[in-house]
Amino acid sequence: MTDPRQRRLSGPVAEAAALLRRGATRREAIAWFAGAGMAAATAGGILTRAGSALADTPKRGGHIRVAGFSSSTADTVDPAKQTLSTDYARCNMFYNGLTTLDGALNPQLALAESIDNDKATVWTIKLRQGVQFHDGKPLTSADVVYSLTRLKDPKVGSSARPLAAQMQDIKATGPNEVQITLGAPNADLPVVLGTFHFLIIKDGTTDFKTAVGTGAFKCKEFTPGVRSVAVRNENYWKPGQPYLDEIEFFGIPDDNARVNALLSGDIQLAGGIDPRSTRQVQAADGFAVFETKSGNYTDLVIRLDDAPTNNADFVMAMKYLQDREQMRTAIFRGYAVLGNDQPVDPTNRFYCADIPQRAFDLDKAKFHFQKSGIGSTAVPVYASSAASSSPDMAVLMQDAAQKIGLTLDIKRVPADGYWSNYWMKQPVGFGNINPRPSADILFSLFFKSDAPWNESGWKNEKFDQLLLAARAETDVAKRKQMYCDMQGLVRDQSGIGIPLFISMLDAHATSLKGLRPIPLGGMMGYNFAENVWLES
Amino acid sequence: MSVPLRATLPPRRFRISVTGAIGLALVVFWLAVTAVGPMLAPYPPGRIVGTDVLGPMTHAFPLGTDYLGRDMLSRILVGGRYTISIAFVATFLACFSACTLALAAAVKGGWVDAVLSRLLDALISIPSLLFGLVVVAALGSSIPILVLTAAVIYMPGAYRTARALAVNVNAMDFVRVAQARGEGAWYVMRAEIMPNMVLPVLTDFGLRFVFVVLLLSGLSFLGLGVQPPDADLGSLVRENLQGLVFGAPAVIMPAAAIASITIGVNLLIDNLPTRRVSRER
Amino acid sequence: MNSLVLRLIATRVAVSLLTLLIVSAIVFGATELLPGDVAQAVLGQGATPDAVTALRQAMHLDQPAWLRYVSWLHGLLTGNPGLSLVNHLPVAGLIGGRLPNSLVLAAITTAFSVPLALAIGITTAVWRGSLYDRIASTLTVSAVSVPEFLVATLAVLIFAVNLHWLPALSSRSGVHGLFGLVRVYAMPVVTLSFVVIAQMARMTRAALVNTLGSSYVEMALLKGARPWRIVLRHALPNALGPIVNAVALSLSFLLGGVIIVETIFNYPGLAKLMVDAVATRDMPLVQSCAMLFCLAYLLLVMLADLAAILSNPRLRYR
Amino acid sequence: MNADRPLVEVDALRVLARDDSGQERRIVDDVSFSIGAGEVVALIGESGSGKTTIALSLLGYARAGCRIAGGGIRVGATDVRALSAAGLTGLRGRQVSYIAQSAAAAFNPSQRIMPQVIESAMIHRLMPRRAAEAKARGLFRALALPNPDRIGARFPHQVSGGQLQRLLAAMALITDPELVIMDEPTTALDVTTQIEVLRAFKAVAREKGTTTLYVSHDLAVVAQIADRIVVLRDGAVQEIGHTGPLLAAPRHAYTQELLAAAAPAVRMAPPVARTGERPPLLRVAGLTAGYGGANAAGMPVLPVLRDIDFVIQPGSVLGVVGESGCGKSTLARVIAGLLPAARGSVSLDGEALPAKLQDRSREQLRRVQIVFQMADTALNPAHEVDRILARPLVFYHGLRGGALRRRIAALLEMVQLPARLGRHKPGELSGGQKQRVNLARALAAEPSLILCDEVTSALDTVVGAAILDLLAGLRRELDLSFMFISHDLSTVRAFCDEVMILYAGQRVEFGQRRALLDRPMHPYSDLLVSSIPELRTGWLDGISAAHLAEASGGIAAHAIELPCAFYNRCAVRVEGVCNLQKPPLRPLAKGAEILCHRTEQELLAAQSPQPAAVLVH
Repeated sequence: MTDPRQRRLSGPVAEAAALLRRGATRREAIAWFAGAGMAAATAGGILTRAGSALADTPKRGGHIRVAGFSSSTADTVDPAKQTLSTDYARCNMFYNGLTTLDGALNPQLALAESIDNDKATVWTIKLRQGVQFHDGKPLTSADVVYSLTRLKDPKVGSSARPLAAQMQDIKATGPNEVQITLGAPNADLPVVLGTFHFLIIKDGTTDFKTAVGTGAFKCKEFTPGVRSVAVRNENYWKPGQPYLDEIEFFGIPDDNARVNALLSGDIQLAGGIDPRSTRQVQAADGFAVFETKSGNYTDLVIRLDDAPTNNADFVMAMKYLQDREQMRTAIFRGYAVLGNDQPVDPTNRFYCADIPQRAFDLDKAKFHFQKSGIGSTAVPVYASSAASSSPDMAVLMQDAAQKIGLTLDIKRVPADGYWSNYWMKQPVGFGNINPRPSADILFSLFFKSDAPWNESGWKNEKFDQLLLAARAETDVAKRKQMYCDMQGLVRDQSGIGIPLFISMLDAHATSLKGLRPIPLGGMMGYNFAENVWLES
Repeated sequence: MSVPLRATLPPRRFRISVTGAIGLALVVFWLAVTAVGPMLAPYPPGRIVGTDVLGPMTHAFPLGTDYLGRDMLSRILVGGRYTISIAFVATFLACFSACTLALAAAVKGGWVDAVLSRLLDALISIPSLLFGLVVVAALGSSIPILVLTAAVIYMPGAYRTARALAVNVNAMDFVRVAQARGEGAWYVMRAEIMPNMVLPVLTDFGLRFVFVVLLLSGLSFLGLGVQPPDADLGSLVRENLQGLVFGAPAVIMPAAAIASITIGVNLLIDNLPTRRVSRER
Repeated sequence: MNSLVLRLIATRVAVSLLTLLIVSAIVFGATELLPGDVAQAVLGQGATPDAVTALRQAMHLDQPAWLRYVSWLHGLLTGNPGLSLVNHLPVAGLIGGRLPNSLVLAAITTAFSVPLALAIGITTAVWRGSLYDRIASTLTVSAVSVPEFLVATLAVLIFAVNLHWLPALSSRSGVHGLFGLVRVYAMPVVTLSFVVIAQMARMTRAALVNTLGSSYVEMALLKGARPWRIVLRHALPNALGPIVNAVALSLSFLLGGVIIVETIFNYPGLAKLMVDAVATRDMPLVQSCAMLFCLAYLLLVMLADLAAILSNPRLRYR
Repeated sequence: MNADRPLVEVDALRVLARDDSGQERRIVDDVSFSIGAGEVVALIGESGSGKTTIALSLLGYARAGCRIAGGGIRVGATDVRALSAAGLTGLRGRQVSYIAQSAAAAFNPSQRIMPQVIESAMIHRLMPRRAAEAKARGLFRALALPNPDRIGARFPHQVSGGQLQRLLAAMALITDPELVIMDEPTTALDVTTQIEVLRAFKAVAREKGTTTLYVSHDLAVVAQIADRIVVLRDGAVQEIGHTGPLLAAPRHAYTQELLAAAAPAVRMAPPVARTGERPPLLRVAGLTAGYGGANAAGMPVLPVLRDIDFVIQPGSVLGVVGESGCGKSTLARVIAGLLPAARGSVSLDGEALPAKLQDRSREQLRRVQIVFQMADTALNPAHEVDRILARPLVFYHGLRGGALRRRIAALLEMVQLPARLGRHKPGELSGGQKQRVNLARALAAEPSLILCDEVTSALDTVVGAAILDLLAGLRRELDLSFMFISHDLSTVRAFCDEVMILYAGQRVEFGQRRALLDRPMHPYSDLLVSSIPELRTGWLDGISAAHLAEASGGIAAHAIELPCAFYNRCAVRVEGVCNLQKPPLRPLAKGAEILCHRTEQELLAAQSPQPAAVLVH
């Protein structure tokens, strides 16, 4: 059966793509980049690896078995075609990108030795010297050109194609230098290059039965839907890394089975565990839960573009019906942060703490519900395990709604096909949005009137103007105020209810060290392989 | 000619054995639950009433609480109604349509038999999983569709059993008598053959009922099932599976409920006061 | 062997082939009914209409259904079921990698459950009406009425998590010796046996009770034969037909119906392959898997029928 | 062992059976008898007399639901009732062996014959396998089985019923048991087959001096074989005596009743007016039928009937006689429309009946009713008697409500059943009662012709006689015609106006009832008539060699396709004629027609006159 948690992580790539599709001006792009706190990049300075405050000293050797939450024949080691987090975790073992994103989602140099740009349009990337592919071939600009160009090919079918298409010209300007010319300025290119699909493969590779990259591990075995075995790359360019000798990686789609496999000692790291399993993990000796707080949320989606839900009072009633505290404790066991019906999570620097937290309020909900005139008509609510935990959230809302005389008719539909068949197509439903690197991206992708995934079909001119203005604003205080206003608008007027920001949870044996959260996703933003070690 | 003695102990007429009585008691109990259970539920099945999730049995929550802190007793009372009524209707539909087709195949014989048998053989060989997925995807999810899906999945198996029985009964002289009288095929099927295969068909019904009860939780997993907040008993077991580690009543109780329903049905059917079909020879 | 038996066998085989053809049409039709296609599935949340159209064309999904059916059927007959739409690997290879796993699991389960089921069926038939009969019959029904995911999970918790006797995951790689084999397969096999034993045992009992009531069994008793000789020499051979049929029906479940066991023990078998393929709308793979399950079913039922024909001396010797 | 002491002693035996309501009742009550060494004692009685139960108790065996509750059983030095389970297995097959009624059912169909025959010798470890097989072959020879060296390698279904019965005897004798129990060993056999089996049994028993308990309902058979007879009724002994005196001068009333039923009285209707103005009720002409579809020539693949012609006059009874497999039941099915004929015609009152059931009108169907042999399978066990009788009344006559109830009551009265039986299901009725319901259902249609297929064959003699009385009465009252099918000549003789004798699907003789009594006859008719055991001792031993040869000949393969089907067995056959040319239809002076190349004079010369004792006419 399809894993209910299986979801297509589009990652930062897709929203950046959308940003570019929208045709960001150079100014906008730079502003966004600056807003993300990465002014140094525009200076073309060398990005340094974030210093890690590690208490333990890494040890070398040992092998681990790791289970992700999915496994299927669609498993791939072709970076262009990754769709699932298990693909990301696997490809990160075998390949490197030109940059990588750190714990604050800032880009750090990886295969690139330096990245310079001219007006954020023409980017010159110098490659690190002495890097070898697993078969001994040295890394050259041809490999980079091939890897990036390939993403643009429709026959490859990469979901990063729209983004890659903005790289109008990718050419080698020397054996170790690549020049990328963008169709429009984008100061965010280093971030884009640090995302999952932009890993570098060997020039001319068409066969992905195995993976030949520059990564910390070599691919010893890869069987889609079964497992992969990664063995230490002795010639890895990062000195001292990786620490492990071997990683066997596979998927166990069943939540309980994954946890049980960990607790019985069959695996050392279980990716993406259910909050309900944390009690079991914590109760066991020698195992721990690894929490990554992130902007991941499951949201209530009420379409505003059609009857009967194009009714502000109905929307407001629904928002008041979300018992956030109960959802947090009952569904997520506390591994979540209260949301306020807007997508910027408290860890974000533009999070607006001044907006009053919307509480669970039956009186107000009843007031708005009666005003809406919906009456006794049952309102269908579509939920699916594809949008994680949405059926449980729906049940809680249904119970609350019943108390004010509103009948919610829950339609639980298969995870299989949910995104193409139900998401944004039903008047009331649920979505699930993965962590994004910035407020601008979130707003641009999901709330702007012409956003590709404007989930509730919300159109607000004032919001659109604010969004463009904020992108251009360099005064942080002013900018923060703009984002605050936008958060307020979304909270009060859009058709989206965001009750909680959900933490990513992994479980591991305590002998496995070195895990640090990277809010891009669980398992260190799926880049745990070269960073973890086993304590003997 | 010597006195024909039966090879098996004759059952006592109008009396039921102890095991049969246990089965009857279980079935009556669950029928009562189906009829009035939800009315007796102390809490709404979708409401979070306990602060403890997967909690133990207490005065307030006699069967503990589930993974969200909902009252298990209420959920089982409601889930029992769904499970029993859906499984019963689906199994009945499966067995009824199977018997009808089997009777037609046996009485008509020839190409009717051949075509029916081949088609149903083809149907039985298609994995129920694929079938369930296709149904959900093509027709969506509702209780009637759920019932029909379960019925169609188990119908070919019931057909095989019923056809074998019908062919045997069809060979009896009383069927020839009816045909020689000029009776139509429908009468022969309904009045002459069917009453003589009720008992073995019921036995088949019992086992198939078990399968349908279990199939429900599988289909619910695919998204074809009882809609939240309610859940069938199998799904109750599945959604609270994390509690198994702690021996939570939330997982043990619905499993025990399933077991008692299915065992009850089978004990009752296996110990029905039997009627002799013919004198032993 | 005589012409009658040969004719019966030939008819049976022909009927199976015909059924297989019907099945292929049904399977193809059913997969056509699944909404969404591989292009949508591949693109997931990011499926926009133009992206889907482009990918669809690249995958030849724009051809009419009947044309794809004919070419697929031709491919099947020539032993070339095509390439996976998702990862472009040959379907035959993907299935070939999983088939041995499924077969091994099915074979071990068969080797374990069939003798057990027969033993239960035979003993309950011999001591029918006894306390043992009632208890055993109730237990087999109980066993089948416990959801298999519960059985499997409970087994894992006890034997893997708490006792550390057995691995929580079953993988055939790196298994050495009989002991290793037992360790790896113990839990999945027992879980599956819970499901299949009940029906086999019940059918065996019913068939045996039938023959145990016959005159030749009474005759054997009056010859002074002891109970086991009566059962094994006189009753069992004559009940073989229905028993083999029940066994075949139960075993057909072991290839395609074991998805829960494959999932919980993370065993890379065919059932999981097909479920993955359905999720990703990888139709060539779905169709080939479905056909394989149908083939296995028809083959088993056909073998059972042939066994019944061949075990009947009335047909063999005229 | 004391020489005076009998080998077997049964003393005050009591057997209880649990009935449907769970009550135990006595089915054998205070039965005592003894069997001397080398003696043949017969237990005789009807269904329910407890004779099989007593016989089985000598093996320490009671069928499920029954138990031996009291009394003593001694075989030789063994106290059977004191034996443990292991002791019983040592007794069975070794000291006491058993020959069951139906050999076809008593042989395991999936095993070859030889291992089954020697199985008890193997179980009791009496001799090595080779020796046992050699001994078995010796017994096969002694029992006059064909091909004694190879018959053991065959499967039961490959051997005829009479042969199987003798093989069963070999199975019983292989261990040289002290006592052999024969339970109705020839009841399921045709009369001509019965002769050879009985003779073989008797010869072997005489030669080996085997002590035998012979269980039967047939006095005539018992008269041939038993030294003494124990008459049973309702589980109690009525009379014990030596065979000759008992038959000649039965003391007990029940024994007298049995003797009377064994030689049935003729139930003649007033002679049918043969004025010729009434057309025949049923005319069958050139009828050919069979199973398995038609071949290229339009003939059935498995032909069963060939070129049958006959008529039934209104109000008369045609008896159809023949042994199993001769096609007599098929004839009834063809007339009833259940089996379409391949060729020929069936017409009712001059109106041709369509071959297929579906093409016949409801009225045509109503006028011809069929009554099957086995009331067990002919009555739907799930329906109550009232419902069984109501259906034809509703179906044909549209009766409802009170009229329906009254008619059902009248029908039950007509077949002499109490009205309360209407609420019972067939399973709760006795065999005779079931057969009456079976008849009543046919009568409900108010037919012109009733096809009775062996309606008395499965019944006890006395019960069967009562059914015959009923039929005769109905015929008188209702002006019914019957086609009365039977393998039993005495019942045919007692009830029919005309007789047709079938052999292998061919009509060999057709004529007035006298045809069965007056010579000459068709050679097969002669064999059939003279094979009926006579109720006198010594009949079996007096059978001529020629007769015996014919009796043991067996039906030829594909006999129906031969010019004369009886050719291979016929004592008066003409080589070069009978096997090449179809015999002519030859009218005889007694008013019958036969199918034979021999002239009346030739036949008369070849046939010995019948002993007058049987001629009841």
